[in-house]
Amino acid sequence: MFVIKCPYCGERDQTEFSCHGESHIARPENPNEVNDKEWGEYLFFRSNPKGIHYERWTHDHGCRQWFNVKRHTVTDKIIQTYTMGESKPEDNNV
Amino acid sequence: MFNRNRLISGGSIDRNKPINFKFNGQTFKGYEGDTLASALLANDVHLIGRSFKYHRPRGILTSGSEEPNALVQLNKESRTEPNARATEIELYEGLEASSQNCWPSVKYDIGALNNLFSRILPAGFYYKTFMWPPSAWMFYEYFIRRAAGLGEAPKEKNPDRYEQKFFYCDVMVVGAGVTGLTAALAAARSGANVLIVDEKPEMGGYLLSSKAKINNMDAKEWIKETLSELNSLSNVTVLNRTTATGYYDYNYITALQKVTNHIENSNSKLPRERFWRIRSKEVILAQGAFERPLVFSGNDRPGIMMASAAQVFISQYGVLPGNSITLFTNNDHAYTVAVEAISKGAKVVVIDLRSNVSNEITKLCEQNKIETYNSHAVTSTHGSKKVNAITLQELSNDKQSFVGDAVTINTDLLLMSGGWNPAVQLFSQSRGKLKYDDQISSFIPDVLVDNQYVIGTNNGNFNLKQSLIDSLNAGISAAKETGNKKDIEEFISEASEPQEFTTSEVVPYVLGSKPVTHGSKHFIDFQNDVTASDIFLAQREGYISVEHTKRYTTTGMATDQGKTSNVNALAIMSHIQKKPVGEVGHTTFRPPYVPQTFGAMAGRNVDQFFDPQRLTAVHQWHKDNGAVFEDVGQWKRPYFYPKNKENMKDAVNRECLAARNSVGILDASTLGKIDIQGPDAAKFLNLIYTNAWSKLEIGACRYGLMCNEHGMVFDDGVTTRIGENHYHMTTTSGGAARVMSWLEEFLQTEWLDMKVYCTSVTEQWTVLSICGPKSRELLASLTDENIDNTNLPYMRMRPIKVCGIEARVFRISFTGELSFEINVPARYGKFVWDKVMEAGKQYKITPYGTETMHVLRAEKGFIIVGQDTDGSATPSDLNMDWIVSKKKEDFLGKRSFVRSDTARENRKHLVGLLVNDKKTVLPEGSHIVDEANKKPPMKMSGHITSSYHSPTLGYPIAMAMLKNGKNRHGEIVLIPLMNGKVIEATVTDSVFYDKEGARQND
Amino acid sequence: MIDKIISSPLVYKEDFHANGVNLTSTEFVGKLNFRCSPDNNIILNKVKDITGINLPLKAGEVFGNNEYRIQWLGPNEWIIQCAEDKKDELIINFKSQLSGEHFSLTDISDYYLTIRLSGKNSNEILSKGTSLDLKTYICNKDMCAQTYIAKATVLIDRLSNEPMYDISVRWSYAEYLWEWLVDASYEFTE
Amino acid sequence: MKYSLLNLVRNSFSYHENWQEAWSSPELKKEYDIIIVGGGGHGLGTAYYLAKEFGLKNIAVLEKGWIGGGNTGRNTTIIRSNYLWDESAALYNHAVNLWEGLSSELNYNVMFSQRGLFHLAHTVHDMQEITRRGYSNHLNGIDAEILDKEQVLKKIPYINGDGRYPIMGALLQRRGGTARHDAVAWGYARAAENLGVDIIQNCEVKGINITNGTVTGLETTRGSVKAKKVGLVPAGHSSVLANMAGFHLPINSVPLQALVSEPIKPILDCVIMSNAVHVYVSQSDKGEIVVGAGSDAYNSYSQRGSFDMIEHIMGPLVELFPIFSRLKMLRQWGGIVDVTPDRSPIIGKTPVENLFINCGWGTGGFKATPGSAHTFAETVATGEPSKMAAPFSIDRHYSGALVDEAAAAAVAH
Repeated sequence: MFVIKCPYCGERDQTEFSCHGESHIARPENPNEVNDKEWGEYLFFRSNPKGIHYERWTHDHGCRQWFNVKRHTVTDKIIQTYTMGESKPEDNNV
Repeated sequence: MFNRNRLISGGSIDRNKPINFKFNGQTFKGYEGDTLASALLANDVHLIGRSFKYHRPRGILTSGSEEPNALVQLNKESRTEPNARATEIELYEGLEASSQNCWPSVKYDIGALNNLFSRILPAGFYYKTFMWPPSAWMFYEYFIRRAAGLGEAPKEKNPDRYEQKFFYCDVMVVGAGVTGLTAALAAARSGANVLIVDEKPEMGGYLLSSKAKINNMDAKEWIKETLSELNSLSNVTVLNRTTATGYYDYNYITALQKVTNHIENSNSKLPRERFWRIRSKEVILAQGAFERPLVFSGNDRPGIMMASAAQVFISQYGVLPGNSITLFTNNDHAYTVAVEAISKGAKVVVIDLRSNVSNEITKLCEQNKIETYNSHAVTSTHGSKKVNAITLQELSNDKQSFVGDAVTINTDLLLMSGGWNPAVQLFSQSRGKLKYDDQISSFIPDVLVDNQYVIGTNNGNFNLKQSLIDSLNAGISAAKETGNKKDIEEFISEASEPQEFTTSEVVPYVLGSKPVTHGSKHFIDFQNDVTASDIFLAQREGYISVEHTKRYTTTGMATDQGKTSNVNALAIMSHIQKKPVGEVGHTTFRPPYVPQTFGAMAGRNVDQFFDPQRLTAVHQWHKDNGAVFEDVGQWKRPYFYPKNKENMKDAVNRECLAARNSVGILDASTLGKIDIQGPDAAKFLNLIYTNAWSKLEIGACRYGLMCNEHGMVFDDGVTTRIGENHYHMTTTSGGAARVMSWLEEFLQTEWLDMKVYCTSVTEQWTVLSICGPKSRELLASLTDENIDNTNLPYMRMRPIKVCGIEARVFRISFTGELSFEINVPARYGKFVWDKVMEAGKQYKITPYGTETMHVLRAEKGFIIVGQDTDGSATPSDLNMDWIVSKKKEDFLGKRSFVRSDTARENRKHLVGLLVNDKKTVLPEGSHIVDEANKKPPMKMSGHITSSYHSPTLGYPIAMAMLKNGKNRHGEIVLIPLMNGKVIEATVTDSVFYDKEGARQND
Repeated sequence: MIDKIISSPLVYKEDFHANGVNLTSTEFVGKLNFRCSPDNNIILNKVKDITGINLPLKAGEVFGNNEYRIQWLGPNEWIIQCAEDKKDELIINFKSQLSGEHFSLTDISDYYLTIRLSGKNSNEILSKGTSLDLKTYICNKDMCAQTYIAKATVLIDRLSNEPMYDISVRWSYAEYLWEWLVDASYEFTE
Repeated sequence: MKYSLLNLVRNSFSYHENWQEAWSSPELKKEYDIIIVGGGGHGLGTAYYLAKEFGLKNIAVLEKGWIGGGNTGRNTTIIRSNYLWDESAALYNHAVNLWEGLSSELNYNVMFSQRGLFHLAHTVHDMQEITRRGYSNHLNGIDAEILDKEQVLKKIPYINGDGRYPIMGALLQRRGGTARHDAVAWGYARAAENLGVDIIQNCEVKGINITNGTVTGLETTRGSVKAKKVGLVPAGHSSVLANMAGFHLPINSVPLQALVSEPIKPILDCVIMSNAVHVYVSQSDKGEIVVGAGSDAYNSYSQRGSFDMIEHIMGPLVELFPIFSRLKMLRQWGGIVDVTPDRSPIIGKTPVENLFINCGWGTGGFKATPGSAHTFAETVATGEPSKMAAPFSIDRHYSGALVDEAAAAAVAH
């Protein structure tokens, strides 16, 4: 079970959080202009990598904030946590 | 009742405290400090139970938690526990235990017939047979199931309590042998917060039973001193009887502490066990090692025991388990027990597999008059319920054949030692990587995980002094890592054991009188009855990966999870596959380290605390007034209020009619409520709901439908504009948390610039919904305000005082009747409810529950999200195109409506159904067919989502999702029931009552 | 009169005492959920003007004076506690003084009920149900944290350096949490 | 050599030294007509049916580790076919039909035990859900019985009917039950090899060779290999292989855990599932209580989940069976499951010509093994989705034609 560093509250047990899948999936600016395939990709298709994964978590039993986590999906090591506004960090640290 | 095998003195038992206990119905005596195993051995009881498959007699193999054989059924009735290890059960007055897996008794067991047929029951035999006739497996299985299993589950509820505890520390030390104690003391003196746990009641580990010296003191003395210092330090927590069971990511360790289950605890307020969830910054593993059995023919009889176990029984419990002892070994260390046993008056013969033993050992044997046979093997053992003799024979130089004649000697205890396996189970669970070490012929830690240390024999280091110095350094270093840098003195100067463990070659199996594959019983996994020949068979049949061998033969899958068997199995595989053990690999070690009680992990999360019951402010009233409750999520909601032994149907009938004809009252407090504020609130609602929100006046209410991004309806409710930038949203009771999280998701991740804040206010308000033609009259009597249709029209909210309490009153209706939802702060909820009930007496005000609510709304054709929808319906499917804005550029779900399948014409649509016989209430969930066959299969075209007898209309009504239903009004469809009957119904509009809405609008 | 009008699940609970564990329910006070951007200095200053205390900006901080107590809930969320009879005035004050600014102020005085836990075994009880590291969080007075106890989400506010906590829990979970705390104290009962 | 009691007895006279390998360890050839990637039950079964039903030769199954080492050997072995939607029901029921003859067909005892499977209902909503599913099953020709509380209590001794969420009823599928998971992989492997299929273990695919949009072969840890057609059946690693072939899938790989107790004498003679109380439990022939825990919501390839999920299953288990409180957990483990948005599998073509995929079985793949393998074999053999596979295309995620088994169990109101 992870220790997750909430960017707002500090290190807390994983059981205070929940994960909501891949992050940095932007909703199309104008959904009406994308075709069914592009819309389907936005809704459902994910990179699901064996390696570095960027994902969104919420601190449900804490500050209720959403934030990003950069984690390795084989070692399960969390490399970094960062707030929603921040840009995606590089894929370097493995 | 005297203890035949008890020594006159010695051991940590309290000879002033004799204890009576029962085993298999017979009463025995032991002492405080005994384990069940030591007490039975003291009484010369060796036959404890029967093995899993062949039902062979089995005794006590070890003295610890790795015991595979001596499992017993402990205690009786509600406190009985199957598969308890006799080696771990501390004796207490009145203890009762019995043998398992045998009938009628452990001595004469019918199941032992399996042993006779063992020749046709090799590993995996069941995969090859029981296939004829094809349907007969369950017949065979019946008998197999009854033969399998070990002990029995209790048949009554557990009367004991379990506690759980989260614990944080800087340094956790697992194992309180001398290395663990050293590390803990070093870390503690350095200033760290330290936790040290050990599974035994008495800390000190194996050296409690030895003649080792530390700092020129007896090891026992040193242990005592060290423990007393640790116990005195406020930054140290010392837990005995506590087993670290699981080692998970980020140094999360679970541990199970026996609090009272080593004593009779029926009157204790303390729990039986306490389950610790530990998060430690640094972890030091000091779990020691397990002695490895030797694989020889007939190595499983009662009276055959690990050499180290005998050492423990003699030294710690003052029990000499045999008088004419044979020690079978391949290493020096095991000679310790020979010396010890001789000093207690036993006769000892040593059979050493090695051709050459050191001069030191030779001298030791001469000094102690130990008879030795070097380069000899035990080729078979004798005795039916207990070993009484063994046959030995000299091995050739290459150990591949025998020289000389077989000799049979009498013995009443055969000890074996095949070397030592570090206890790497926890380490491996932590994702640490192992490597095979040729020196000790076993696996040792190789790559450690973060913030972890492994010390002593646990790390494959069998030199006592070096181990202790490593431990000291580990303790200091771990403390430093956590920021505790106090300099401390090195406190280990000298340490030595009489016989150090040096090296041992793992012996795949010992030559026996019969070839190992020819029906010889060279046991590897004692409990599961896996023999060396089973491993041979698995290799022959292609099950050569370690996992295949394990799963095919079941070796290592017994309750000791391979602690005694794994390395030996791998050695045989290595021998057959002709490659080094390290290349054969090893199976994955999985938690828990020892079996862990379900109840302890469940903790308090059962019975009344299984899940919170969410209760409204009026709950007690509902209870007092006989409500039957319905579980809606975690909420308890009144389902209906039966009066005078009414059944549900009658109660609902009465409640419905009261609401339609006079006035009914519903506790609607469970509805989700969200306070939305900010200049962009309207813009936000426009994106969240399918309809338009820009032009809603202050004080006006509007119904809204929420879709997910797939375009499917997922919640609904009424939202009211409270002020300029202020809205009050309601959601379904079950969907409140989901909606709140949905709103926050988009505000926090997608529309970061939007100026909106959402705050849950569900419990702030108690909501009393009064409905029916008399509801206005009733409310008017409780307020000074004018609430006529002009001042408080339909779909409007007004803040007024009700019963003197500031309230928000909403004219909204889910029943189709004139209706007022009175919202008051929860603290006044009960008060206002009582007042309304009192004032309502003259109108025969009737409380109604969720079922009546469902009927009333169904008469009006209102949907219930989650009942009439299932996550696959769009607003259009529900005939709710009217609520989907055509003008808005965007809202959540919109884009998905135009996908090819979602835009399809002939999707399933919501319709009403009226049964043609005017009396059958269709089962909710039954399906509609266009053509009914005599028997299934039949092609389905929809299903009934809601179905009730309508008390208002006097006949049944139903709602259904029907393929192309929009275009089928007036058609007759068929509903086949389970009993074969087929019901006819006519497709209609889904609004059955007051289509114009005159009643609610009035 | 007032007693008959006001009720809650905790009103029916008698104070509970065991060895080193005391549970009491506290009276209703005014509780306002306040949300704004922590970067909006105008709001921060006004809050200080109105209440006399700063909005705490660090995780888990609680600031208070004789009249108000402000608990940090998140980076843009606080609870402002005041006397019940000062609440309406405070709301009016906020709304008038902060008009034009983006904030939200919501009365949640009844949303939460508060259980007070005190006594030397308080941490022992808490550690049975919360994964919070009590050596790092809420380890001194005027520190708070949102977390869970068993299956209820809670806000724990430490009132003194001796173990004394106000545990705020949603109204509908209050009965559950109270009973849970009582049951968790069983081993400390006489 | 045929497996039978007679041969078992006969071989006992020669100390079982004459049994042959159940499957061998051949070298990887340079070229195959069809390569199946993934040596679990679904992959081995696909190869078996390709050889048996479609008479195809020159087939290989590549397995990165040991056969059956993925989800085939890590599940709770539950088998049932009482799915809601017609498309799922057809597929899973096809599987159950095949399960019923599988031991005989493969001449390997997979111990399919139709001990009956109960879906418990604890709320009004649950009752509506099981009724809807029961009726749907019934009309689809799948056995379904809707039981009331008394019937449930009578059939399941020691169950607690009056807990926090009292039992209101259950949906019973008598044909449901369990099977011996390892035996399924081993039985298919042995039968496939008898039909000439090469089973290559310890052979990991590192690349997929594609020319002009058509698959031509694979790069593996045992060298390059050409193939006319490739079928991917790599549960847990579907996205990894799809990424090699240059496309994404609507899949997240998440941990799913399970556990067993120490073995005890028979006490539970059926399979119990409860959505409201979150329990999946049965007792194995060995006597272990087998319990399925939930899946974590985060992506992971580590074959372990958070301990929290194990703890979370314990309350429900003891709540439903208070007599289990003193039993002990012997072993817990995890697998990686590929979860699709609608919890239904993906079977069919990929954007690459002659490259087919069978994945996304989520937490429910084991029960489907023979049906999945059979329908996928037809798809690979003919080059077009079989009738049963057709609704489970990747394209449904663009058109919106989901087969939403997850949504159907939705809870609200």
